[in-house]
Amino acid sequence: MPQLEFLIKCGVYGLMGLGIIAAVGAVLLPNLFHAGLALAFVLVTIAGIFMSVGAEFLGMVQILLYVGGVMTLIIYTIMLTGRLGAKDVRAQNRQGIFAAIAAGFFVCWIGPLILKTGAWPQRESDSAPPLLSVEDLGMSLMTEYVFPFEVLGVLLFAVLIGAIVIARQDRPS
Amino acid sequence: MIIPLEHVLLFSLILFAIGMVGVLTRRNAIGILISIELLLNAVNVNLVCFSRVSEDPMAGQMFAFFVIALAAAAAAVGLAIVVAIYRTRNTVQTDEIQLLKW
Amino acid sequence: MFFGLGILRGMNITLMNFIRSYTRKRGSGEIGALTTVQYPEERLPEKEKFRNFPFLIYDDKPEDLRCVACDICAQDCPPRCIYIVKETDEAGKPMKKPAVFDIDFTVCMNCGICEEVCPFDAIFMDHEFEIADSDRHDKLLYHRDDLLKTNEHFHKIRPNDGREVDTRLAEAKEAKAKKDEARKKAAEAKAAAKAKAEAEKATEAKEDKPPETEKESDPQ
Amino acid sequence: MDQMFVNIKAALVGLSDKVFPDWVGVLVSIAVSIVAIALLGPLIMMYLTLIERKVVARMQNRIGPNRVGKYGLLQPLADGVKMLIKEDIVPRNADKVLHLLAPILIVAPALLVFAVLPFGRNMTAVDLNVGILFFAAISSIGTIGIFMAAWGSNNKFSVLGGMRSVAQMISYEIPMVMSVVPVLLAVGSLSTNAIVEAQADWHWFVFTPWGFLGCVIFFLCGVAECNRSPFDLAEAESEIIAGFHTEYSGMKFALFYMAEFMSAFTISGMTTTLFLGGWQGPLLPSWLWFFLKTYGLIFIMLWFRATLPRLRVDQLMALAWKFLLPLSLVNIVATCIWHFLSDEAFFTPAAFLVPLALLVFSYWGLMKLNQPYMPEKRVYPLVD
Amino acid sequence: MVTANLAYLIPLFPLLAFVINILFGRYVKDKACWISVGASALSCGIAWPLIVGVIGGTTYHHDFAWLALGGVDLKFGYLLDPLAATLLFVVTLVGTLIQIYAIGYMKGEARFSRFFAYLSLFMFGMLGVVISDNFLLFFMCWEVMGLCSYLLIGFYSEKDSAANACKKAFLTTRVGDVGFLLGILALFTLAGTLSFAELHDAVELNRDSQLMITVTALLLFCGTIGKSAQVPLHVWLPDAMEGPTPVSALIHAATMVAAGVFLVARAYPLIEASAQAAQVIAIVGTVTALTAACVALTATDIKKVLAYSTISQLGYMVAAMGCGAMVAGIFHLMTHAFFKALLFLGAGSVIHGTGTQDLREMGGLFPKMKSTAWTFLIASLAIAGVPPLAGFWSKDEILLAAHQYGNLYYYALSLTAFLTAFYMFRLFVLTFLGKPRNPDIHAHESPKSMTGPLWVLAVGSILVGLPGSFLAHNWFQDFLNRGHEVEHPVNYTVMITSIALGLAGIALAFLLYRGGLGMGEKLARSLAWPHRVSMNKFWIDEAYAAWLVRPWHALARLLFGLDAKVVDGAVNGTGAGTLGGSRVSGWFDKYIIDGTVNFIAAFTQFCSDIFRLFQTGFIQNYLLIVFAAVVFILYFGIR
Repeated sequence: MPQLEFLIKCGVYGLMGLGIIAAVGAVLLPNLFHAGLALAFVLVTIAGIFMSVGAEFLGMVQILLYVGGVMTLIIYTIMLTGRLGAKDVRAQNRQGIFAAIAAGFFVCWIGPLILKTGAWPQRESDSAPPLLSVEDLGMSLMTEYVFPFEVLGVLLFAVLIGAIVIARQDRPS
Repeated sequence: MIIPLEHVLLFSLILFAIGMVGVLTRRNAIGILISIELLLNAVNVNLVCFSRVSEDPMAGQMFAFFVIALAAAAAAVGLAIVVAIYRTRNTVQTDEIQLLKW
Repeated sequence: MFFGLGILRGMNITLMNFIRSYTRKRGSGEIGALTTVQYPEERLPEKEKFRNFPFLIYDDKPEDLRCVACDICAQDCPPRCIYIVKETDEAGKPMKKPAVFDIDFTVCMNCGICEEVCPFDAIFMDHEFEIADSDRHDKLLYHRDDLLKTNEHFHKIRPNDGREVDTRLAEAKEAKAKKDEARKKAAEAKAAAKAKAEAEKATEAKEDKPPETEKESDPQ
Repeated sequence: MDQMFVNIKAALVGLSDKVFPDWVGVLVSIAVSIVAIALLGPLIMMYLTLIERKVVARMQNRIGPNRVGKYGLLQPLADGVKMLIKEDIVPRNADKVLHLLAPILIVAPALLVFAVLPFGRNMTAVDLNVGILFFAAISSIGTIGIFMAAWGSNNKFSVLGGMRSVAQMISYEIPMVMSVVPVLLAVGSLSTNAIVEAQADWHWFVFTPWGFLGCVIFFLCGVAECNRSPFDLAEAESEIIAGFHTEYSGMKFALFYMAEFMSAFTISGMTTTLFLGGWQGPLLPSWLWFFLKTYGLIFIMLWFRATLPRLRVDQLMALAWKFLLPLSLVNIVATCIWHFLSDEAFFTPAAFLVPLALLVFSYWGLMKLNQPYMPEKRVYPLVD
Repeated sequence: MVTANLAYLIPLFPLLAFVINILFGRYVKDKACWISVGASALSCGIAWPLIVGVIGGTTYHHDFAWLALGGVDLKFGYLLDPLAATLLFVVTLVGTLIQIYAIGYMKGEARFSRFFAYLSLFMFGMLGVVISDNFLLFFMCWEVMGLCSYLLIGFYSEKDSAANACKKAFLTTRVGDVGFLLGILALFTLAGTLSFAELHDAVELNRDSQLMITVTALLLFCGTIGKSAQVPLHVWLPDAMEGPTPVSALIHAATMVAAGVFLVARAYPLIEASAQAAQVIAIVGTVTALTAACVALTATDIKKVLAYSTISQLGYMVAAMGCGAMVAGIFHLMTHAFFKALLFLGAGSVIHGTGTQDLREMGGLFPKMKSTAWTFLIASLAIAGVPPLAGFWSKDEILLAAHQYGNLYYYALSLTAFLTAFYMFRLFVLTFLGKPRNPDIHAHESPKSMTGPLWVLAVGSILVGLPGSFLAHNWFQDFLNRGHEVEHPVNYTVMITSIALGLAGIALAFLLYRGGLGMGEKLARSLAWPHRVSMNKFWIDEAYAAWLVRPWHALARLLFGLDAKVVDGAVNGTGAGTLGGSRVSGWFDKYIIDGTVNFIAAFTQFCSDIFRLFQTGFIQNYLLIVFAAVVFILYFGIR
């Protein structure tokens, strides 16, 4: 089914293109809410890419955590801090040019470098590697990576409390 | 792999560059945070793609999983701080928050 | 007793309602029976005391309507939606009949005050509410002729009130009749008495010129 | 009868194979499922509105719409036409982009979830093996839509309403996901098909103690998730006007309405797949069973709407965080106990009673803990 | 009942009294006298039975190891032999009597309790000396006595003369004590032991090292010269009269000065072993006796006369020791203690009564102070050597020994005896007989508490001589020489000449002074030169002042000058040097080191001014720099 392959390829490239456009939007849009939404879109495209690569669980987790959680946080903060669309406020500061130069140099140098090196650790057999099922992920999470998992739990707990304490309104003086 | 690895790496590189530009140029703290999320996602893409190609597929995805969790944690604390700053300084423009003592 | 039981009991009621709405006959008044009245097709019997816009009542001919254009109802109408002009006979003297009697139904709020204050039981609240029309300004400004309704209609829509009003009118008539006779008699008696008095006065004038002061005032 | 729709689809694919090259067949099959869902969604939504009005009416001793069409059957069409006719007002300096995008972003997730629902035996549009996670992820996207609607309409009340409903959705998302975990434990896979197959021959999870409790929690959270009945604080008329979709009218408002009803359907559908055995059923065709059970749950939703008064904001939050979440966590524990006690046989008594006891005790305990603070009775010495 | 080991208590009771009086002086106040008297009475109570024991023949000796000094461990303890017994008898009796007398005399004094405290401390010292059984303990108690004499002489410390006198007494006795200490050390090296009992055998052992023995003996004798006021070091005793009279009586008549003689007695085996030492002692004793007697002739102060008489009598005892008659010396010590104490107490009651000490103002006191006069007369007769009294027997023994030793000594001592009799009765006549020369003095007899002890001492003076006389077959001499038998030759010629000399002296005195001072002044004018010599005390004090004090001062001034110029000079010099050095290093520090530091500071200031521009405060600038740096480093690194 080469045609299907072709279609999917177009889909993925399309996703990437959209992602980049959305990323540029997220960075440049003056109105922060739009920037947030652009970011949301980028996240969804990246979730799509994950799925295309076969990491469905990760894609779903990405959507659930990022779009559901982080985006909500960002939008809440935007709402709390207000003063978004004020026209007079410059969205970008003055060092745009330098940043662009540095980033540009970075891309122009590493990009071709990536293309030149062909020696990616190609798999010996071109057979598609076994798709990671959710069960494998679960098992490894609980066996091999159990320590970081637990530490992550503790960290998130600390962050939970920290965020509340930092942002609380009625700061007990 | 549906698409060759190089292309995905290029995509993540570009994404990373855009994020970097965003972090460097954005005046609004939340804008910076958004750009940082971009950076992290770019890295995630890299991780997942390489995991797809390497012998031990588990490591990459697991790493990406933890990056997502930690990014969420970082965003939470960062935004809490932004809110706290806004409440005391009444602004979130980074170039207005430069005095250590206020 | 148990968290949530109250909710279940409440929901049970609504469920019963739902079920009974099918099992019990509509309109039967039992618990759970449907109560809707498909309005245009079915109608609820009107209640006697229901009042809508007012109407003028006449006994047998539209001309001799009870209203004597005394303008009391116009005065008392809160939104003042009644407009009365007296009829003048050929000599220009106002008669006891309204030439123009307009009620603006868009303004009238069917309070029924005009019915209460009308001394002559000339105006009553009708039951007719389907008077929707296409034009608000002209069509809903009812003139005298539009308002006229027979006493039978009154009896039809409000039997008790009708009977009560008629009996009262009848008694009033008899009382008036009796009063007329009494007044006639009184008039004659007074005339006779007056004649006698003049005779006596003629006699008294000659005898005494008493010095006492006038005592009683002559009651009117 | 059972595989009717599947055969139809196969026929269509066969038709396309005759005409086009083989790969087009795949596209066609995808297209067919998409068209089916695209039609099914709005249809369900329309007739749900009618069903809702009829059922709620019946519960209030009145008939409900019966003027339009034979028994009011054409009422949804009338509503639809009305919505189309209505003028679509956009507030003056509102954020046009957001205002436009918001309804789309709310309806899209509602529709997407249809892909995962197993309508019947091998009638699932897309058999993802992360089905449930897909459901959770997509339903979390809805919050962004609400944010956009709230912020886009440039109206203080809608922002407040938006904030409230987002808070509500987030608060109820967690217990919902937690209440699904027991089913995943029991089945061992995230895919909806696997879950339904696991509930074959009356092995419905609802009959197990934790299953029943999980179903109740999941259903309650689902109801809260789509802002309906007792939890419809955000758009309640008596509260802040109509919540985040105050400034919407016409077709955009219809979309909101559609999203709400579709998510009602999907929640019920998901509940049936998870707890009520999906399309498992003795006689009738599988899809019919699915629809029957789903509409049964929808009836319950409507039933809620007809009876229960609206929850206050703090009660709403308290219920989620202080009652449902702990209960679902205990439920997970109960499932584990059930899992280890029941040696393969589904209905072993011990496996049934111990978790039941645990759950009843925790239910009673949480009830006690959440007892509202009753100030002690004031004594007026001077009076008596 | 009183066992030997109570002997330790004898000195300890006065010590206890001293502690009580000194510590609780304020509370005890005028009751302090009874504590001291009581303590000495208790000592007597313990001592006399022991004395009887010693008379009975036993010798109590007990010692304990006090200090382990190298191989030898020094033993301390008490030794009660006939010699110690006699001294013990004298000291306890006379001490108690004088303390009773002092109650009356000192009544009303300011520091009453402290006076009796010092007296008790002195009694402790004296008793310690008497019963000690080795030289070191002897030396310690000897020093305590020196201290007490200093404290008591300087009792009226507000008077300058008293303060100078006590210092003079202390220093001169100190000179003697140094010799004494050297003597102890020499003895220790010579004999290896300090104990009296072993002394005799140790000397026998080292009889060959004659020089060493002589040196040790003479060094020990220095202690006696200082303490018993022999010729070179006798100057402090006349000035010691500044102290109250009971002090003079107790310390400068009976006990302390006698301690020197007791020391010679204890060290007698050494003296016997070396003839030269004995000769030196004899010469010193005789010279002292003679010179003191001459000076006493012209003294006008009643207490000065008695002081010089004490010095001459001590000279007598030392001469006796030198002449080989240790027994005679001790016998004369005992008798002298009695009548000299009586003379002093008599003088004290006279001063107490008249208020003055100058003979020229007294006169005619006999009718007013009957008992004092009579006791004074008895004592004068005793000291003059009139036969039945104690003085005659003891002086006779000494003259006998002197006669045997060498005629020169005999003639000198006889002359001294004549002079003694003369100045005693000059004193007696001037104070008691004739007419009172000063009209405003109203003499009155002293109270009973003072006259009582006078009469007891008078009886003592009469009786104490008898045990040593030939009437009692020289019992005393045998008692003392218990170890070895000695015959007692009686030389009548010596006896008769001494009696004659005594009576002659008395008669001459009556003749000269019966009419008051007139005859005396005439004689003085005629014998101008010798009178002046005697009056000025042979100018010894002036000699000392000239030959000792002034050179010492000169030396002191020299050293002071030396110190001022050399030492201070050196210190100031180094100070100036360091100042100069510090100025240089200061300059170096200021310009060189500070210079560099400031330069560095200025330089960093300069550089940081440049870098300050980077510190904009915008976090994104920093981020940009970091990112750019990373990129460039990577680029150059990996390329």
